[in-house]
Amino acid sequence: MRGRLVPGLVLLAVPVLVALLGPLLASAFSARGVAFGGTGVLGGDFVGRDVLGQVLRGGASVVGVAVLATAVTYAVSGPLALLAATTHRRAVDEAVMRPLDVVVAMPSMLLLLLLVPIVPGSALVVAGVVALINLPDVVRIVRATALAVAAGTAVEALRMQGEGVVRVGAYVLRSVRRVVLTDLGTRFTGALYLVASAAFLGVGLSADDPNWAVMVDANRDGLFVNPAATVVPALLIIALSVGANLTSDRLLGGAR
Amino acid sequence: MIAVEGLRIVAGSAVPVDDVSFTVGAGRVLALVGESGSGKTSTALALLGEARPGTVVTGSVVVDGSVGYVPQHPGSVLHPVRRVGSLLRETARHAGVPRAEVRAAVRDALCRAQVADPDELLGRHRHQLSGGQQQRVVIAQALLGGARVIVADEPTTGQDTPTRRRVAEELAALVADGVTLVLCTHDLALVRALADDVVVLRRGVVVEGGPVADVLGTPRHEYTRALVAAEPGVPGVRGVRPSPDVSGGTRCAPKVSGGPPLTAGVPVLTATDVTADHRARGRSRRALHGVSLELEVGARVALVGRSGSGKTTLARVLAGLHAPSSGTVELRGEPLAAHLTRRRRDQVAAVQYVFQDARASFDEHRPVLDQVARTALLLRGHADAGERARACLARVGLGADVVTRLPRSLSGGELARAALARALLAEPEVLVCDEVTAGLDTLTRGGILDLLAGTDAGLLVVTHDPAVVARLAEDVVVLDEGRVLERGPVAQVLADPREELTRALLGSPVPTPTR
Amino acid sequence: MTAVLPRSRRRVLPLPGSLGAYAVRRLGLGVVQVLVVAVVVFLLTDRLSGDAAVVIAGDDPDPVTIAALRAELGLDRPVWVRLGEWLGGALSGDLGSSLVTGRAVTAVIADGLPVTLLLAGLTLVVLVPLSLALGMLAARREGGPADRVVTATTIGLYSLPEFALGVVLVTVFAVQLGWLPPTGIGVADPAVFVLPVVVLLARPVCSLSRLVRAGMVDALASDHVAHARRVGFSDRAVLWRHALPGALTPAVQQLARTTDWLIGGVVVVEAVFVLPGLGTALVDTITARDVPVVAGIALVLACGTVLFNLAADLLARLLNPVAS
Amino acid sequence: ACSSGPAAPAVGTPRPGGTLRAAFAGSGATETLDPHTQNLYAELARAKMLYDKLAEYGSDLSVVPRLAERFEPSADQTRWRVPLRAARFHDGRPVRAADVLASYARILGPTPGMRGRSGLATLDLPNCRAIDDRTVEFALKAPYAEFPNATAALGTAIVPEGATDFDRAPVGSGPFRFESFEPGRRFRVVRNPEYWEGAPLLDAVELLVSNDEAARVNALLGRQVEYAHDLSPTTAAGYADRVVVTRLPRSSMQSLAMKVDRPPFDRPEVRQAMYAMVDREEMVRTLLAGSGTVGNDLYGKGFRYYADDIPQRTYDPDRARALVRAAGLEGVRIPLDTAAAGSGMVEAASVLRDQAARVGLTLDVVTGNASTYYSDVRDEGVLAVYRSGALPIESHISQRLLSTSATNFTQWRRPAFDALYAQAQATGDDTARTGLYRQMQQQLHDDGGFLVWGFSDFLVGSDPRVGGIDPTAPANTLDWARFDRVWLA
Ligand SMILES: Nc1ncnc2c1ncn2[C@@H]1O[C@H](COP(=O)(O)OP(=O)(O)OP(=O)(O)O)[C@@H](O)[C@H]1O
Ligand SMILES: Nc1ncnc2c1ncn2[C@@H]1O[C@H](COP(=O)(O)OP(=O)(O)OP(=O)(O)O)[C@@H](O)[C@H]1O
Ligand SMILES: [Mg+2]
Ligand SMILES: [Mg+2]
Ligand code: NI
Repeated sequence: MRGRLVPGLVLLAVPVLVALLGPLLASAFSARGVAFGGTGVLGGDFVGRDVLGQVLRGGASVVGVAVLATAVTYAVSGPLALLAATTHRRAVDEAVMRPLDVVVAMPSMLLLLLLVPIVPGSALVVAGVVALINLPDVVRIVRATALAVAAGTAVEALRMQGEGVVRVGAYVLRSVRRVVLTDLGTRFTGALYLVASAAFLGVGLSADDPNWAVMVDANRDGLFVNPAATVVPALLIIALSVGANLTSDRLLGGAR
Repeated sequence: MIAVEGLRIVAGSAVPVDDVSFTVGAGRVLALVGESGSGKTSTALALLGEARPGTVVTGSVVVDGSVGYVPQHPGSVLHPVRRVGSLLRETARHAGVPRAEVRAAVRDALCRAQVADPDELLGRHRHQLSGGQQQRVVIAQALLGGARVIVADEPTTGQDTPTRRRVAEELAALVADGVTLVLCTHDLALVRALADDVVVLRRGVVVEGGPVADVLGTPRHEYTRALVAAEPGVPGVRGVRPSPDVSGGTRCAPKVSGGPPLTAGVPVLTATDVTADHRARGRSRRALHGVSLELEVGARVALVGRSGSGKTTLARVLAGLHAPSSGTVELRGEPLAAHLTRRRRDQVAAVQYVFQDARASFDEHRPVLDQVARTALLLRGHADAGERARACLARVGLGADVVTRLPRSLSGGELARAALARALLAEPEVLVCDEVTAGLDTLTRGGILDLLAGTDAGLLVVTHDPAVVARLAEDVVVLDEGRVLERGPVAQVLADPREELTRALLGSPVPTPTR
Repeated sequence: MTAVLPRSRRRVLPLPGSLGAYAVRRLGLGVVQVLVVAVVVFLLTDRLSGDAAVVIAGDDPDPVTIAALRAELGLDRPVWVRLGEWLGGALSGDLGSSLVTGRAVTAVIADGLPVTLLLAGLTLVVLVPLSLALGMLAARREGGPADRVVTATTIGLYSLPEFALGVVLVTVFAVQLGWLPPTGIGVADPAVFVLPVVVLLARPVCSLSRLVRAGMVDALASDHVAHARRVGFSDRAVLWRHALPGALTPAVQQLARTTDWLIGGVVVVEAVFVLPGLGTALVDTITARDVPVVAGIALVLACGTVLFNLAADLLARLLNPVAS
Repeated sequence: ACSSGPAAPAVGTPRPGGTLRAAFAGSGATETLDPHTQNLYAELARAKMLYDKLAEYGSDLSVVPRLAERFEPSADQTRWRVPLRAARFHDGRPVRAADVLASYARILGPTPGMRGRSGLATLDLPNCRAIDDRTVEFALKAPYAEFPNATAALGTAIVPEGATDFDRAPVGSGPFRFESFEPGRRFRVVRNPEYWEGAPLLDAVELLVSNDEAARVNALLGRQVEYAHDLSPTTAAGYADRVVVTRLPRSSMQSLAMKVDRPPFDRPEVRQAMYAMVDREEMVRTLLAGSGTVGNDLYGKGFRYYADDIPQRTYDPDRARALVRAAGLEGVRIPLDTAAAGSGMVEAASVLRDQAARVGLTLDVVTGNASTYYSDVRDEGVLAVYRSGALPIESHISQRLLSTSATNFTQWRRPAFDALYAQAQATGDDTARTGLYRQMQQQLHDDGGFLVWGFSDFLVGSDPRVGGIDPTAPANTLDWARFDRVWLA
């Protein structure tokens, strides 16, 4: 089991280390050359900055936004979903679910296009909007999955013992952990995706910001002149999300 | 034909099954008997080539032909999403029944499994079946499967007396057709009626084995003798093991101090004109039609009825797990909320319920002891909840080595007892027990009944077992199709049942020998 | 005297809790949802910086011109007046007309809808079987090579945003190999849709197949599947008929969101492949602050989303009888 | 700078026939064919095929008469007599003086969004008259020596009197006749055999729309179009071997607009610091990938009246640093507005920020909303990235640099400067006027608000079979996107 953990962890470690330590080393790589030219190891980006420097600087914000957005999504929607699933009052369930239905019916791209420009260029706003977009989805998935467990005998027995919302919720959450963790993994990937898509649509982070997701968009015109400027950040993003998902799979597999 | 040689199952430091060997010839019936936790289910699983998680099986097991299995806990093996009918039809088709005859075959199998209204049941999901109905559906599935070897683990625990007898007859008919049967059971009457040979297990070791007549007729081993002696209907003899001490030690349910004086004749729990409905296929089915019930302080009432008559439904209404469509439930004159979550903590503690499916009522991720102890902490605020839980579990016969494990590594009977201990720790005024003794061997059952008899709590005991009624109850209520058919003091009802059904239910627990 | 309803009258409505009653209730709710979405979108678009007048003025933002434009377009009136007017029209089936071109909003929608529907439809047709197959393949042996390959590929594809994936595919299959048309510029060749659909699939296939996998792994470890194996059902039957039905709940919930992903994806894919659908229209009209058109398109999209959600919820109830 | 790379056109001599497909950026569903309200290059190109103006800009932005035979001013520059060429609309009617007056009346009328209005605003419409069918006489409210500029400006096409249905049945006098139009998708015209300047070579032109530059290139590479407008220098470099790239020189001015009426740019020494701080060579090298030239803080390099004798400003970081320090601006954060409103604008801000940092100036890049950017920065903010297409220098001044200008992005309001402009417009003599423009430009160069760091070329990609693309015409001028001169080999 141990050995199987390694590929995922390595994939995860590379981007995370680059993101964490990169900013410390980045100042060494700030020469400016010709667009997509230059002398750096990885060449220049669309404004001639050293791609290596940008890569080293650009991890923190990507990882930060994705982690933050995913964390906020789950911090809000997890409890809501569990509440809706375990409550015995229909009114509570409705009070949670119906307002979300409105957000659900709202095309998420539209939310991105309309809400992000309110404070242009703010990573926090992007994270917030990404969280908002994911919120109803997560609530629905977790609630639906938890409903069957919540209606089960074990939960009745917990109630019979006088257990409160917290323990009942914890039990239900634990029973649906695989789905939740899987969803969490894809949400994380989805957050990366949304940051990049926002850049493509011209909202959110400025093309100028060091951010892997944004780099993929900003440098794609130079794909044939300096492939490294697009490919390296793209590979780092892929490594990050594939690594995170493989590792969580493996941890779950080991737990059973 | 089955040949087991040197079967040994190791679970960490424990050895649930050690050096078990036996053979069963084709078309013969072997019964595995023994007290709860003696290794019956473990052995049965080994016959299927399976092992519980965390256990290692060694030794040789040879089984000729396909094996059909009736598990001890039928609820969890039925599909949670698909309807009963679809499952059974698929089984029939798989067994090679021609398309045109599938429906008929399924009907037939359900009838043989004693399902009264097969057509109604076919459209149900598993959670819409009563405990006994689930068991019979699983039996029907085994019948349909057409296996030449059937391993049946406690196939009759959840059934009422007449049904049990007829299920036994069906199994006998199967054997007559040449099917080999391995029966795990605590029901010695069933063993006598059905089995050719018997193997007696104790703590995973074979203590004795041989033809039924020899072993049960003239038991050589002390343990077997005790098992036989503790059989209901043979009064006066107790197990060789000291039965759980009822008078001294830590009492699971001491008198509630500070409450109103407990005088007999004062109603604690009153249910008035309770009707309850279930929904199936978008339609509403009435399970209880205006049932009224009054439980006095310290009273011990047995609730009997055919499988599916609404016993569990009534029990769940009282416990606040099922909202009645009309009618009220009152505790000491104070109306109780229909739903548990809206009852006050002391009310929850006062009315406790032991679930029919003990295994399903535990959180599979936490050790049994931790779960059981929570009751004492939450409902009674005892700081020493862990200690109390340990003591109470010991009194139902569960040692520290057993209860510190996860639920999945406990046997069916062990879990049932743990569930009982969990409810007792709430020191309830009224304890509603749903078939707590159904999965227990004669010896263990005796101890548990003594324990129950010794509590101060008012008891409402749901059971199919006439011996339990006779031994424990003062009053009996007979339920039929959601209506109270008859009620009265046990002695009177037993002596002179007014209704035919009552006679059948409370009649001889021993199935008439069929072979 | 109390009038007693004739017995039959009481039974007209489906029983509360039945599938039919649920659907009716949800449809009613859906109408409200759609209207709320339209209103929110109207207001949000309106409060974006600038307005249609400013956009029309472009790089020659003469204040006098802008003021005149505003007056002409009625943008000098308070937003709720315009909203009220638009809503009134919308409720009577008239979605108004574009601020910029004066074209009827319904005409703009009718122009874009076919392309978008075609894209979404094609994607859905491939999506469901593909994600089921991948999810089940991965779940068969948890942690096995197939599992890891499927996980790595689907996640990898999903980590690449649509535009990047589109660029790669176009470069390889259209520009270098010349097998497929690179863009939809001015062509009516069905081959135009191949690459966009592949790109559109990347995202939902990943989430769906991952959730199918998660559900399947749990289901395969459950007692009822173990029992189905004992009964001797074939591997296929166990997988499809016993494990799958109980494993689908989370995936169905996610499937309910497909319309939403598709809308998101379509916006990008239409831009990359130059397919003039609703997504492109949406981005263009937001850019142009063309509030009535944006709200009109949002209305259509919300209708799609609501209907699809409803269908998925009905399916979810079938798959989760305990909870319903 | 003309065609580059090995894929030089092998097109031979002009040859009639064929359909040219051209890809332009557009604005999708909000596009219109109304020639008087247009904004986008795609719309201009379409209008050019369908309509004529009285005049167009030549490649040096001087006026080239088109429907006008010539422009004859009165001595005081307030009355202009314009004889018209013998031309016919597509429906066969002749182009008459009444049509010209009706078109201008429409532009100056109440319909909002008329692009040509600011240029034509000096027309005293009630006093203009048709002398005969082929001669117009314009009356102006003030002397305006460069009145012909206004008749060549954007959105001044001549439409038939009474025309209303521009989107479905547009009728003009241009080289092509309308066939079909789907906004945001496709526009198709066919040859007008009776065009006054001679029939075009092509049978038909299809103008297709794609906002994504990569898609336009891909379409070109995939042979879905033969002409792709507005490529990035990077793409041009990447595909130099597969497509023909034509560089339309100096098509846009790249600059920074400093608001001279507010701190910190109200102080001339701060503007001096800015002039010295910018490394123009680096900007051109990195941002324009060589497709452009450095600027000298003056608009219109290579255009008529451009003061190319004013010495070129050079990069002087030391002087800049000293000035910044002296002005006490070290550590002060100055917001720099930008938006993706034109290609390279966001990038420019990024490079400028870095260059400013080298001299101790801190610029905070604020990326705003593209579609409303110009209106957002017109009166707000202090420093903005600014880009402008080709216009005559006179128009640039009158629209952006007079006290009365509606879009004065630098808030440059100097009565002396205004007076020079008025004087120039009242001067009929070309040399004298050239001198006045020289003086105005000297003032702007000394301490104006525009920091013009460069001029970028417009890149057009085309299939090697396409001939006749003029490599000297900046975008917006007569010979740009002139499909009546193009042929397919
Ligand atoms: N993983 C394990 N670790 C330790 N002990 C185990 C494990 N699994 C089972 N046991 C023990 O093995 C014994 C045999 O269990 P088994 O289920 O076979 O009993 P049984 O005879 O079927 O009892 P019952 O009649 O109560 O169902 C039990 O005491 C149980 O606690
Ligand atoms: N959730 C449900 N939906 C529909 N019908 C149900 C549901 N639960 C129980 N029933 C039906 O209601 C009737 C009463 O069930 P109940 O569980 O009370 O029976 P019981 O007397 O406890 O039977 P057993 O002895 O088999 O446990 C049965 O016919 C059963 O099939
Ligand atoms: Mg057992
Ligand atoms: Mg029951
Ligand atoms: Ni409940």
